[in-house]
Amino acid sequence: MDFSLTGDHLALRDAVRKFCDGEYPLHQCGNAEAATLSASRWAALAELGLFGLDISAAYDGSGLTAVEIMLAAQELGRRLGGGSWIASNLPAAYILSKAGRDAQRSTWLPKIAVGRRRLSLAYLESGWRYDLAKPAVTAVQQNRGWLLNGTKINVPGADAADGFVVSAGDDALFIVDARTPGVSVQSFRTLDGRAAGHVTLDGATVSGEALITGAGRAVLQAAIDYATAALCAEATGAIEALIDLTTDYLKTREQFGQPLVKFQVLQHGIADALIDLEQSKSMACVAALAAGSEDAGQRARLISAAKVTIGNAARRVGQWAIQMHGAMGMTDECRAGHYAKRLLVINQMFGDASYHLQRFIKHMAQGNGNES
Amino acid sequence: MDFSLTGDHLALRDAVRKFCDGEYPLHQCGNAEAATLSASRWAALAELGLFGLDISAAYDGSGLTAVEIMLAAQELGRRLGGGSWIASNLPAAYILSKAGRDAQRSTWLPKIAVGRRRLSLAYLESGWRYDLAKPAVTAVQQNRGWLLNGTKINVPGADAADGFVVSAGDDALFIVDARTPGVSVQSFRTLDGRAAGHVTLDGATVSGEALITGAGRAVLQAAIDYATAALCAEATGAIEALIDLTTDYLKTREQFGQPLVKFQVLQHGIADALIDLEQSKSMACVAALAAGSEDAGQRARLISAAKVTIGNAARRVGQWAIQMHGAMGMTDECRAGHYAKRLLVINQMFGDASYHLQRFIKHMAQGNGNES
Amino acid sequence: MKLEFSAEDEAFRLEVRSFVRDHLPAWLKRKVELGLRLERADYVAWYERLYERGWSAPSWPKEYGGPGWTPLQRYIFDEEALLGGAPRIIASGILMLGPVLMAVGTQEQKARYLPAIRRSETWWAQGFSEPGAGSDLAQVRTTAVRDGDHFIVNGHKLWTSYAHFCDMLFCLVRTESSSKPQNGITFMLIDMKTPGITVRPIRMIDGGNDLNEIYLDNVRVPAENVVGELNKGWSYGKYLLGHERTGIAGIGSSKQQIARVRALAQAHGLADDPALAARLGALEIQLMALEFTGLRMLSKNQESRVPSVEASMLKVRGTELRQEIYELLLEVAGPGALPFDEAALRGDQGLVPPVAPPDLMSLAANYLDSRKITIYGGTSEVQRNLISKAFLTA
Amino acid sequence: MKLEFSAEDEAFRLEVRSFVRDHLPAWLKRKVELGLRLERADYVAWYERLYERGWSAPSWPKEYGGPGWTPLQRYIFDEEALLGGAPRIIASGILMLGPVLMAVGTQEQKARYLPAIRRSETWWAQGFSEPGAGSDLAQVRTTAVRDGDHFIVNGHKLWTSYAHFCDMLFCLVRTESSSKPQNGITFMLIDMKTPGITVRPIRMIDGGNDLNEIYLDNVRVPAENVVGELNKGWSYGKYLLGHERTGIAGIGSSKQQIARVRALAQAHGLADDPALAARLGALEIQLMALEFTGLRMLSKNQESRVPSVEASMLKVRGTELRQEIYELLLEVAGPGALPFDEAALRGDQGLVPPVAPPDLMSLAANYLDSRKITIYGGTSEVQRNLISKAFLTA
Repeated sequence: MDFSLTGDHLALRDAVRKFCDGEYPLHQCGNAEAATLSASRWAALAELGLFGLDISAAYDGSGLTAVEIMLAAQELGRRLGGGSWIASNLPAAYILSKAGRDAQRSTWLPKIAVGRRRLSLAYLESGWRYDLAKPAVTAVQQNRGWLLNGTKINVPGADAADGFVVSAGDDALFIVDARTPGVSVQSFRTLDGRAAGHVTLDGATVSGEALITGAGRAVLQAAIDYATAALCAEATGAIEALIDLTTDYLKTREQFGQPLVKFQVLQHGIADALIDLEQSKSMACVAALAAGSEDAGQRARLISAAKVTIGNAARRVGQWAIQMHGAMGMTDECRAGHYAKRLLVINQMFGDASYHLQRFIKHMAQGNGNES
Repeated sequence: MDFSLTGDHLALRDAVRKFCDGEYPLHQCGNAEAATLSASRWAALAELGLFGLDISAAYDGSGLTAVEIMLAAQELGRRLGGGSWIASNLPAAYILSKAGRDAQRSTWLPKIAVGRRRLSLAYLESGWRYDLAKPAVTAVQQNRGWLLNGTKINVPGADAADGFVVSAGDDALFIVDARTPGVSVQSFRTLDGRAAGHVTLDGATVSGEALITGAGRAVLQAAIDYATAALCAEATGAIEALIDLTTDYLKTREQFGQPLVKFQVLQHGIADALIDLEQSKSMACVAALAAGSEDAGQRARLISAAKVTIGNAARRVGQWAIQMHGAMGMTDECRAGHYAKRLLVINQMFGDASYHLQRFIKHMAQGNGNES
Repeated sequence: MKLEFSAEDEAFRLEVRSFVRDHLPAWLKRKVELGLRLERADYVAWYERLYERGWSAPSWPKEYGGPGWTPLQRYIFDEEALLGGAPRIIASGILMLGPVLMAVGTQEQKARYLPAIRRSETWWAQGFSEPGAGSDLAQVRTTAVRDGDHFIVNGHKLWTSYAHFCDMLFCLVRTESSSKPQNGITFMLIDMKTPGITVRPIRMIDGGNDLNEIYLDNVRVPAENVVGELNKGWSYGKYLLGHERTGIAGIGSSKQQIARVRALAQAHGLADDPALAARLGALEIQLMALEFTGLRMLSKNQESRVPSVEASMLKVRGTELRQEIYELLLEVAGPGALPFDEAALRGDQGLVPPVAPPDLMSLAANYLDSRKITIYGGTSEVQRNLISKAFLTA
Repeated sequence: MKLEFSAEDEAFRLEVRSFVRDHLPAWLKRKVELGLRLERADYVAWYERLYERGWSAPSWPKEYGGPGWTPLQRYIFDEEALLGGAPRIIASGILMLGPVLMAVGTQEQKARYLPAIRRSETWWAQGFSEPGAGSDLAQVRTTAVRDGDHFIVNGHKLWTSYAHFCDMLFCLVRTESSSKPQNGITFMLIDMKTPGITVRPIRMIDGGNDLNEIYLDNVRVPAENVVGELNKGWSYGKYLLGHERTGIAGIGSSKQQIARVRALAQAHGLADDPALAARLGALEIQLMALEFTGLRMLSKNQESRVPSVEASMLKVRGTELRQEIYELLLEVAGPGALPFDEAALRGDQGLVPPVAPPDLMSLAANYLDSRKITIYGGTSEVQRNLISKAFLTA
């Protein structure tokens, strides 16, 4: 039982922070990125080494763990950076690392690690909420390959993806090259201004090698848990930044003849936000450590607990930050709203606090109730 | 749709308030009453006319309604007065009025109205929570009478009762004289210092005339709803008094060089308590009006909504009042605790907020969802 | 005391209900139910129907062409119209300027402006807030200097709702400097087409632009456009803000949104979810308590402990409750709330096929927009200050 | 970083667990589990067992006879002892006076007092609060005037925990008037048997009397009973109150009470209630977040944004959470929480037969008693002031 950060951890954190300070200027962070800016930032993130952090050294990655992902995600969260990486590309690469064939790994992972290829996770379907169901996307074996039909929705970074990890059929996962005939993407932006898309497979034919052997719903769920842990860290960074910028505003803005920060009610709001922050940070650590656990029940229980804690903290702090900024907080110019929107997107992604509370209770009843 | 109070209403309210101011001095209100004090206060309450308020003029009562009961209950709540009346004697008389035989009514009601006889409601049994279940107290027909066996618990005012309305057997209610052989009372005090008792019927034999014809679970439930509405009003009065005494304390008590009431956080606490109060008052009116409704579903829905509203308000205001009084609020000498304890007893009586929320939802689903 | 509405009121309710059912255009009803953004033309489409029926200014007395309703009738109208899917009455001409003109306007001003407001021909913007001054009306720095039979107005107004589709502006300007900041303020009417006026729309958190900045640069305003006495504008402004009590709790809107939760839960397979049922039940009860509190405060001998701040109590509780409902709506939407299509939110075509189920698509924007209700019209914090202060000094 | 405890810590946990299982008297365990009131003899029965094992002063270093545990070991001990049904360590000799004597006491004071504390022979009361002075230590008005080799002490101490069963008092007294109220305060030890001391028990909201008033009327205290430097007592008092960090969040107590909720729900037919499960789940998660926050703050490079107020954060959240658990306990009790039998709560016979199921009878008293935890040791309001102030001036 130890949450200590090593010197290497601190160095990584500081490097990512410095990068983010330069790449994502505070006064415009959260603004929607044009495709060219998005591409150049992607290259810069690759240069920084983020995409290879948790990829094995055998495939040109750094061979690190979810803890390092957490540290990086937290820093990206502070400046609303990172595009689709955490929510989509990270879990896709995780699936490949855990369950991909050797050929799949050697084809994709080294290129992912250096940012030359982007692989997105396409699992959600229309009408689903958060539980994984049997996909409506069909996979029919044909000759030596597979014929895929159906639509995956809300895929972050779909427009820029070179390929997709697609769940289909009874319980299978495929790698589908984006250029495959029959694959089309309807692009749009999500609430936080980031690019996403619905991916339609209209008689898309993939080879037999596209099937990810050994993969199925269990690996998909593990990947989603893994990404959820990283989103928790990202949210924590966003919460911290939001507290800082809100407090700065309260220090400067005057009302009734004194700075707002002199009002005790607003001071207590700051205290509560700080307590939310510290608890979120702790649970982000717990989620990162749990993400590596082989025990699926314990993993589910701890990661759901983290998502509940951070989801509630994000909601409270997001609402508080807007309220504290007053009318200014309702405008697009004010950064508070951009942070609140990203936190809102994170909350609705992979399950909100209500969903994860029920999931926690389910796994609580199955477990022994004592994590120690 | 009208909540207006008439001149008669105001006169009744003022009379009860004046009485309570004299009979229940603020500095000792909530203290446990010795039996002699309790008896003399009972006589004074009878003198004031409270016990006959809603009893028909044919039986020497005033023939008024639940609205007048509400006004009186609210005033009693302000000074923690009234002993077991609302929780026990009021619903017992209600059952008699609604479902008693002529002979039962003429025997009991005129004496109840003037305070010469006390009839308590004995319905709760060990192991029950709030839903009415089939009584474990048995009623076996024997000769021309009934043989009763079993125990009723938590009967307010049991020690001073001359008789009990007892639910027993499949679905029957009986009037049982307290002097009946085999009837015994184990007296104790509840958390609020008031007298209560468990009533054991050990082969108690009552005559055939003791059966309340036409009575059953529906009438018992109506009586409980009726008493619940009055308890809501009582709680509202207690909440108001608690806000007043807490605010007075905050005005006088100094900390860090100024009266506590100068601290904005405490001011906002007062504002929230006042909002709770106004909403409680409104729902106490609604409950009183619903108590007279013939539509059992609407009655259940509205009275449960009132108990939820007032239960939550009572919990919040009770906790707030103790917190505001600091260490002083933890002592028996301070009145805040006495109010908080009475409110706690009311909350746990006839169903707490969680129970009534579920009951509301059940009746909501059955009703049309629109009370207008 | 009784819970039932009178036979007259029930008949009135049915009258309103059938009017809404028969006259609200289906396309507009759908726009409201989907939570899409409304433009002036949308509101006017409804207000014109109301005008024909004599209901376009629900709060106005008969002598000025209003229906002369009792508070209870206005309450019933509000509820029935909103539950029937009609847009809210947002026109500040009806809600704000009208009562001020009726109270202190000249005969000429009344004759010139009131009928055009009722007919939805003239739309009025409200110009009270300025940069650096929040809810504090006395901080007005926009100046108006007399020049013959005109005033020359210079300044900067902020957070002006719907200014981009308004014809006229009513505002507070400083006509005299004074040691007491409340003095020397004048209530003035300004034609938005006057040279020197620039409107800059402010892009909002939800992508909409209901609010604007207005720059006034040597704007010439005829002296006859002063309302009431010169230098007494602060009191008129206060009167205006305190005037509109019916509806401050937003009961009708809350009921409309709770109905939306139910409909969405039904449509998206959550009707039997016990956790949702519990939260919805709790919100229904809170709404009921608030609704009956508003009604009780209209009743005789039922004034609250601090009558002067009843509106503040209803506002605080009503807005915070409505925000909770929007939060629940967002939760019901699940991942369907994430795609964001500005054109579709405006009711334009948007992306084809739609990027999210039409009934879920606007929920995130609606949630974000709802954050404003605890800020505008006096923040919840300011309201709580007022409530406790009034109680402590009573 | 790792979630698992080390093999050594796990072994230690098992050691504590089996010690508690084997040595905690069954009657005492039952008293704790039923939430009954504990007297000095109850605590001593357990502390003596701990003393034999060398664990009676868990927070003390080895050189003073403590076990010299790491923070993590103390945390494990606390949790295992409480989950095993042991009483809390409440002795202020161990928790409060000990650390002060170790830091600034003379050799004679250490030799005379520390071993007797460890052996539970001497019980110490804490005399800081006075009438009119809440958490503000500097408001001390009790005076100590030098008279030869003694001080003459006069004053009135309030809210003194367990004074009715204590042998000695450590307190703050004013030995010099000063313009700065923090100066001129001295930390002093007083024998409770000294003539002139009157203890008046204060009856509490739950019927208990853990707290007392102490009147000091010309009490003669030997000069050697001054701890540390004369007039520097304020800083020792602050040191003392800030010293005890492990346990401030009350994780062990919260876990103990959550286990009680589960046991009661099982025993009273509520194990399958979905609403209860949801509330319990939410509390478990909150407790987990708080627990890991306390543990994270013990870890390297994981200090919070405002390290100086970490204890305040843990205290605010931990006490409010624990109160929510007591609230839930009360709800689980239902009508069984209403009968009140003082004798039974003391663990005496009480009424026969018992007026309520024994496992429900004390829940209302426990709930009421729990209201104190957000008041004592600095109210939640004061803690939030401290947290925001530290952050804003950092």
